[in-house]
Amino acid sequence: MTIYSIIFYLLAILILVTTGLAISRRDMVHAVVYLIFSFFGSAMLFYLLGAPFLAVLEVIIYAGAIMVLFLFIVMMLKVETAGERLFPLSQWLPAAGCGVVYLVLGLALVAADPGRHSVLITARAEPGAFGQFIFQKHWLSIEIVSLLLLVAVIGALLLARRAKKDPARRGTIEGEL
Amino acid sequence: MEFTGFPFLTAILLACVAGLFVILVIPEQRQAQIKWVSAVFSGITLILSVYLFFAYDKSQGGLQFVEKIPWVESIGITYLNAADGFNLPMLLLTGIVFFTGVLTMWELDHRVKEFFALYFLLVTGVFGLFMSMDLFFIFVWYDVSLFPMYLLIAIWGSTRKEYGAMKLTLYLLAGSALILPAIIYLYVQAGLNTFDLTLLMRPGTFSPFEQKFAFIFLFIGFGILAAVWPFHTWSPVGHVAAPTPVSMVHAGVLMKIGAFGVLRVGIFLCPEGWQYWAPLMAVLAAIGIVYGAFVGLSQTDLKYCIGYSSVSHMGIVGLGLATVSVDGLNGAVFQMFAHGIMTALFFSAIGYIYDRTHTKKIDELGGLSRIMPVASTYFIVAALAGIGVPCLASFWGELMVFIAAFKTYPLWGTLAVCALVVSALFMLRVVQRTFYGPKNEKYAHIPDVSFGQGLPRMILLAVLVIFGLFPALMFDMIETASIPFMNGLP
Amino acid sequence: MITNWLSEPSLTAAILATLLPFAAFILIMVFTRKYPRLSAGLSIAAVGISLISALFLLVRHWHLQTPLEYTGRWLLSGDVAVPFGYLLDQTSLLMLSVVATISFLVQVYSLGYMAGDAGFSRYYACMSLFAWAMMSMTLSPTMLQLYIFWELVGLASYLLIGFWYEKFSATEAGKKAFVMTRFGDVAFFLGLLLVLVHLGNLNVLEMNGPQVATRMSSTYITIAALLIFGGIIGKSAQFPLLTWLPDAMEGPTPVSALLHSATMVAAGVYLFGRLFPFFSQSAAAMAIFLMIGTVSMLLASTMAMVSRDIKQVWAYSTISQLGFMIMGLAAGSYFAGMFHLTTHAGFKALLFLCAGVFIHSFESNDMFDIGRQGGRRLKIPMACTIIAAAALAGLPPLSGFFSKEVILGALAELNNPLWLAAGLLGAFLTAYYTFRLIFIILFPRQSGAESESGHGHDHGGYWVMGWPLIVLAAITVLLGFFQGALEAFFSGQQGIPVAGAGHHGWLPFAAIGLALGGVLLAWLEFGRQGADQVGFVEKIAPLNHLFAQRWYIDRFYRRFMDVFIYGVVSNLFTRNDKKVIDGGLDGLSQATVETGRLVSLLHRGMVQYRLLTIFVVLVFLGLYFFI
Amino acid sequence: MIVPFNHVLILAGLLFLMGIFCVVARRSLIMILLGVEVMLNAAAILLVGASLRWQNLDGQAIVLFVFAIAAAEVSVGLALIVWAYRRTGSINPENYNILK
Repeated sequence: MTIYSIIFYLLAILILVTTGLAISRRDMVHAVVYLIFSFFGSAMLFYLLGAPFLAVLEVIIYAGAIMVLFLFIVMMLKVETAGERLFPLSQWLPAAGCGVVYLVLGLALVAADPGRHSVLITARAEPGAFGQFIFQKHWLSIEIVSLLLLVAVIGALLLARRAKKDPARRGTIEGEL
Repeated sequence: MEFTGFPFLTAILLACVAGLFVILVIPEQRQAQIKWVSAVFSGITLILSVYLFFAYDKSQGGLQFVEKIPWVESIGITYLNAADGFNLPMLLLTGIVFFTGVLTMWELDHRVKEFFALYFLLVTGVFGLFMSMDLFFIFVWYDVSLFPMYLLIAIWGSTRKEYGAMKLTLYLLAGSALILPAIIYLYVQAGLNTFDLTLLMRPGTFSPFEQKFAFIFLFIGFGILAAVWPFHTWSPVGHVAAPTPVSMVHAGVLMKIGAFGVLRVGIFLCPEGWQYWAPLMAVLAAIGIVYGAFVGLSQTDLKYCIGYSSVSHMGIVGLGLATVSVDGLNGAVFQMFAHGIMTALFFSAIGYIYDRTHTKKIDELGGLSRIMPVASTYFIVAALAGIGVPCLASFWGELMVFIAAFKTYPLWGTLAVCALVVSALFMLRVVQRTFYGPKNEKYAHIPDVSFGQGLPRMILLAVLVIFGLFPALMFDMIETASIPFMNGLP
Repeated sequence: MITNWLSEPSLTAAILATLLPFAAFILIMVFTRKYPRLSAGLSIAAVGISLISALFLLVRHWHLQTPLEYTGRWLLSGDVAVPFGYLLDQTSLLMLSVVATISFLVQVYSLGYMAGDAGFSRYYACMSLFAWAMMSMTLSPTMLQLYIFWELVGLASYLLIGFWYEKFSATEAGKKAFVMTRFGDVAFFLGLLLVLVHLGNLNVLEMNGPQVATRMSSTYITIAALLIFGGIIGKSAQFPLLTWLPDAMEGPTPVSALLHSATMVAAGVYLFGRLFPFFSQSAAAMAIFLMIGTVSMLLASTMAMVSRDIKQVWAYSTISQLGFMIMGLAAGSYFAGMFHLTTHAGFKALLFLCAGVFIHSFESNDMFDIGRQGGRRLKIPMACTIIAAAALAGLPPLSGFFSKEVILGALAELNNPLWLAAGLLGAFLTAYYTFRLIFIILFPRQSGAESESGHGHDHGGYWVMGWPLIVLAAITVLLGFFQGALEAFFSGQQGIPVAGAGHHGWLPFAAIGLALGGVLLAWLEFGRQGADQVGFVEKIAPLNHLFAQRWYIDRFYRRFMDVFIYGVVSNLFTRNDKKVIDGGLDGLSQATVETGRLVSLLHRGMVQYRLLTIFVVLVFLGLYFFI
Repeated sequence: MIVPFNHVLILAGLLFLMGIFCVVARRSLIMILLGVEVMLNAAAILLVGASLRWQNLDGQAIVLFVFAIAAAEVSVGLALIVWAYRRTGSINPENYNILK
């Protein structure tokens, strides 16, 4: 067992525990904060697995942008969740059932994998080389993704804009807010 | 196109359809007019079917009055009607029951127009099925005759009518769900690109395995309609729920469609499958005969009693078909005819009683013979026919079936014969409780059947007696089909 | 085919004899139901012509050598042919004459007896139906035709027993009669089927011919004979199906006279005679028949000893005498059985018709009651009853004496003396119960109502009812002297062993002695001055009870019906229908609905369920592609 | 030498399971979206691991696209949630069944 593997297991435990805590919080602010920790763990795992650039991106985009966005929305909507049951029976029972089946199947698949004992060796994709690779080989995809992001931005803006034309609807929405 | 002479068979169908349209055109308020139109058009079908019955050339045999029009040539669907010794008795039966059913319903005043329209549609399907020689049309007519049934029972019925109608429809659709795959299977396996029965039934078209496979589907599918045990429970419920003429058509004709379908499609196309499965058919039929009689013993509703007796009697038809012999086929077809007339008479008589007393419970009736001697006579004669008293039509069918069954399956034949005691006990019990006993003051005011009301029952009774005294009329006819068919078997 | 039937007088007569009553039946049912007198006229005219035809046939063929057979096709299906026709030989001609005579007399008698009844036309219609069926049955050339009319005779019996259908007991008795005989008939039918399968047809002459033994193994012959005998047991009310006949007395008395004593129940014996050569091929079967006949005879005699109902007594005695005939036939003497059948028809019909007059006059079936009300004042019926009773008891020189003598002679021929002893015991018991009844009516103890003089004479129908009695009484007295003639008549019959006239000089004396002993015992207990009119059997309570309850046979059947048929089988099947078959199918449809409901949970519009479904599907897709 | 590859697989699988559980079992649109993020993250981990195992940069490239799509999805998704919340006053998915 090398130091890397110890780090891997520690990170794995960190990720799983924080995620587990995140999904079981009643207060969504807590959940988001726990998830940020989970993403930090993931970022370190990426670094360990030889993707420093992605590790940085993970921190910036996931832990930074996305989670903050969540936090922002959670705080903005001020949803009362105190009184509800966290996991209603009609929902967690099928989820757990499917989860168990998935787990069994997944483990069986992993165990059946012929190359399961091939051990990962340390390697590293330098950001410069990675960037070059991306723009040489996947430039078209990059363009498409950028287009997608643009659409997302426009869409988000459109959705967030209040409909002013329809007074009746506005009335209801304002009444609700 | 191919016609041999005037298309009588199509004329029967057209009479039904024309009647249907004329009824649809008449305004709803003119009830008497609707009834007269129904009587006239059903009378035309009756006359045509009687004419066909006697015009058929028995010395020549085979298919006669053939009408053939190719319809969808790409997949070989042909409008093909023909008459032979098997379907002429059935056509005659349908004609009689149809006409008498219309007359029986003369006093209807609730939604008359819809009733007769649906009734005509139902009978169109029945006639079509009996005369068609094309697999595709047989299936279509089969379904045409099923759907009006649901409405007829659910709207004009009595005693849990929705339940009865639903049960009946579901059962029969289950039957047709079994028939359709079998028909398609046979169509594909034959590879002749035709639904024409006369081409498909040539020996060697299907391998023995294909025949065995398809036959069991066809047997169960059509058998459900013939109330083969243990698929019979829809029939008593349906009988009880249905209005009088629908009960008549239902028990009198519709159940015959099942048996006829087994004969026409199952046995004609898959003779080897028939021989292979015959022991099973015999067992089911024998159980049905005994079982129906015993269950009938402990019923309290008049119509339920008759319903279970139908199960028992249709068991006799099944037993006849299972014997794989000329006698068995003759007996079975004759029994179909006789049972049709008999149950029609039963339900017609019950209909009269029910309309007047508003009850079908045996315990609440009693002593009716003194009040309405003629009406009770009709019922009692039907009951005697049900017992199998000689010189009434159903005796001969039973006799032939029992003789054939005893030769082929001594054990089941004996069992079926023993059921005669039970059926006698059960019929006489019904007769005794309903008609005998002290005069029932509650119903003392009810008039007896008048001549006009009695007319349909008289016709049925006369048919029962005529074919009881001269069974050869019918047997000679059936033999023209059954003997060549049995001789043609491998 | 029946062609040129006019040129054949025998055939014409046979057709007339059988078909006219049928025509009368149809005419009455369809047209003349509203006119009772016309109906009665039609029916009597038809049966009168039948009688003339029958007598014509009997006289014409008195010296018949070979049986005459006329057949036409009734039905042909595959290899089963049902011919319709007539077979004229000694057996059928004699039976036809008996049936026609009694039918005619009884129908005339009924004019008085049934006068004013609401169902007068219906009565005559049924009587015609019976006459038609019975005569056609008698002349049947094949067993299938015989079976058909056998059933029709049963139908007529059912309709006539339940004639007064407003009485529950009458309809119950009719039902019982039909179902019990049906029970026997099913065995009969199966026996016929067995013969048919082996022999190929059911021609009576062929069944009686020698070729049967070559085509059927002896085991099958025995089985077939036993099964056919089942029909005889049912129709002739032999043990164990004997209890319907006493109940059948619920019908009008002329009906009892005609159907349930003289002719219809004798049809069983007639069938035995008809197939006598066939039956005698199986010794084992004959032994069983003998046993059944004996048991029935003795059982019925004991029942008759304690009954108070006059018709019941005669009904029991009918069973007993039928058993006696069967004993005679089974003992191997064809003539004995048929001769007793003939004489019995005469005197038993007479007894019933007399009883009918009593019942008609006093409106009571109870013999004590009849005696008290002055039964002996009705001179003609009383005298006729005594004559017939003496014949029944076997006192010379009446017909019953001769025929019984022949049977006892046949029994004496058997190796085992037990049968003869049983026969003699039967003779004794018969004399005892017969004269018990006579003495009770003749010597009533408290004759309170006797002052009403001429009670019966003011009934209008008295003379109409009277003269058939006289005719029958004459027959009863005279028939015995024709024994020789009849024996000669039957000697022409083929295939029938000539009765070995055993010489038992002591036998007539023993029989007369026992009969007189019976009469004497009855006199001591019922007749003499100061007798307490309580029989020795009635003093022993358990025995009395046993006999009065018909040896509990009826009780057993009732319980069997209630417990087994209704309680177990019918109930079980009904439950099976409701619970298992219907329940199963309802369960199936319920399950379909439930499945639908479960599936519909996924379609509640919940985003999460859809996601779950997507997930599951993706997992399976992944599995599919991965493996 | 880090760990056998299947350990990465197991980690990713467990994480994915948690994500799906969150998506299905929670009654809040925001948590559902959160669950989706967890699942995406699990996929990203697996892709990076696979990229290391086969020494192929394509895996990492796809992770990059995953991030981009995640960002787009979250922005649009959250906007939708806000919009829906304004219309109905609730973020409970049970209330969004008017299509039923």
